[in-house]
Amino acid sequence: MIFNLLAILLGISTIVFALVAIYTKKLIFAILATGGVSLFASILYLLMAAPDVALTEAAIGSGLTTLIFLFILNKIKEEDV
Amino acid sequence: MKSFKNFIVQFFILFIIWILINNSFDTELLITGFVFSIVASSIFCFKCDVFSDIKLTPKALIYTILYIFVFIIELIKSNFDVAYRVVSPSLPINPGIVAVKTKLKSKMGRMILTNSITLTPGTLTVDIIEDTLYIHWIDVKTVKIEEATKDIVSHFEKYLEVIYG
Amino acid sequence: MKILDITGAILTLIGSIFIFLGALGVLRMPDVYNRIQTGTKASTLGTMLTLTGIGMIHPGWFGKIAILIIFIAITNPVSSHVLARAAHFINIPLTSKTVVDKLRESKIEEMENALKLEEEQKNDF
Amino acid sequence: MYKKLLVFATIFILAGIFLKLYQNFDGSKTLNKTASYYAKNGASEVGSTNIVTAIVVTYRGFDTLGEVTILFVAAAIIGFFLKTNAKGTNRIRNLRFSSEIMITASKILMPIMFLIGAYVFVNGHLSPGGGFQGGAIIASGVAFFLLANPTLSVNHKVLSVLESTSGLIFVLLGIAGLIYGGGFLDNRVLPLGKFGTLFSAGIIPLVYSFIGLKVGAELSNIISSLQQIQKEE
Repeated sequence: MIFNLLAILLGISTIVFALVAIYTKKLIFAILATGGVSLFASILYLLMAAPDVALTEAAIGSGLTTLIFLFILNKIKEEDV
Repeated sequence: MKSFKNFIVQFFILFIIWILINNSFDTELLITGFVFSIVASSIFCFKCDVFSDIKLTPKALIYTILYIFVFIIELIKSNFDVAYRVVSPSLPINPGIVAVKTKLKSKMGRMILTNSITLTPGTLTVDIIEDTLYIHWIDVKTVKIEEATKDIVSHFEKYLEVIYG
Repeated sequence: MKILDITGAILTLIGSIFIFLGALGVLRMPDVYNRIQTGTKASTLGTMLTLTGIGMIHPGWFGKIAILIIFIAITNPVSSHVLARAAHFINIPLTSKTVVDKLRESKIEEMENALKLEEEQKNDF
Repeated sequence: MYKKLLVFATIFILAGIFLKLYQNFDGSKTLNKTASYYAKNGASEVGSTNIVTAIVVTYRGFDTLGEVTILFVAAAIIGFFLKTNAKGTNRIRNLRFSSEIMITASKILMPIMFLIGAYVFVNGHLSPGGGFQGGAIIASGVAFFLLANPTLSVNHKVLSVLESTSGLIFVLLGIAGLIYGGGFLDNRVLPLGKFGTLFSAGIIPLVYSFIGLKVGAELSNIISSLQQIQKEE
């Protein structure tokens, strides 16, 4: 019961973060929201007994990808001005 | 000589971390940990200067343990302070950024000092320029440098001075 | 065995309460610097207590939890220091309750000194 | 107006399909043929405690080789494009110096992060983790270093030598499996060892270590070329 509730809660927050990432006007919020999607998805993977995938998602999806996006955002901003 | 001391300290830190993270004393683990620690410390600590100021005397060890206790007490105090400020309805804050001086010279000591200041009641290190620390104080009691130094820095500094010089 | 479990559960609960208070502080405080203050302190002690509680329930994980606690004790204050520094660098304003801002005063002084130096050099030529 | 209607219609149709799927879903109670083979024979044939690793490195080792190649190609393309763009402009940005505390902390934490990355890829056959995860942790260590020291740069030559050597050794280990074992990337080149210890499961720890080094070098290469173009502009 608690397990199901937790999974549903995590799923809803993943969807909310994904919607934020799509509809927000500021790019930096979109990038952070993408990181949040990965983070919640990795917890969901962990709950569903796939720790290997969860580790990959947490390290690459929510760590490195966010960082690389931020690097690129910084570069784009510099060129715009 | 100094780089050798750096290397040894780094090696022991990494080796202890390896044992802790593996949580066992098998010979295979010890061998691989030995190899990894030597490789990592020779890559990173070939020219580094982080651990050269650390003092390896019994007095420094005692002061380290004392310092950890003082730090934990301050951390718990700071959390109750935060809880009080957050929960009380009138939000009792009186913030400001003040300047204080530090006597510490070694980089490691300064890092630990600023970290401790950030984690103690109502203070946050905003910037460090040479030996002046700029501290955001949630409840400013004084703006004079000497008094603020006495209030914020000195009770950590007297331990760190013995450990790192 | 039983006592360890109960102690661990209580520690975890206290840790979560501290983290909740930190979140409340982030909501209630008026400006960036005060928010960073409450956030850092509460989350550091809260995470440490939670981890210690888990370590008491599973004694085999002691080593990993010790490393995590040390890691958090180093990284959390450093990251909040860097955030506050960056916020001051791009001139995010302090709240109106603020009494004093020595860092800005020192920066203005530095700038004035640089301007003076420039003018003196101009006069020399 | 029509566009909005179309969007709503699509969403409703999709929702109907998913509802139907959800109603018919009853999680599979038994493993299918391949999965049950892996679950039954994996431990005795490969000797790896973590069955996922056994599948990734040994049973489906060729796919892993392909994945590593894809990552390599991505890193190469990013490096290529960024290098050609960087030549035209030579405006120097004044990078802000990071604080002294951050630099000291990066010096202390970098070796620890590398050690943890090494722990993750060496223990790939015993606990969750493996080469890709360990490589990502190492690359985030490099990113941390570059954040602390924006004026420095990582030596690309060392990285590319490390990357290509570990890729080569990965393929050579696979060929050794072809000669001494039962096929490409067969792990019985080395003795299987005692089940559940560090030196077990044949060449899996070795292969995963080299995959970890390769992935770490590739990702660090991507990050440092992005950092470099920031600096050069």
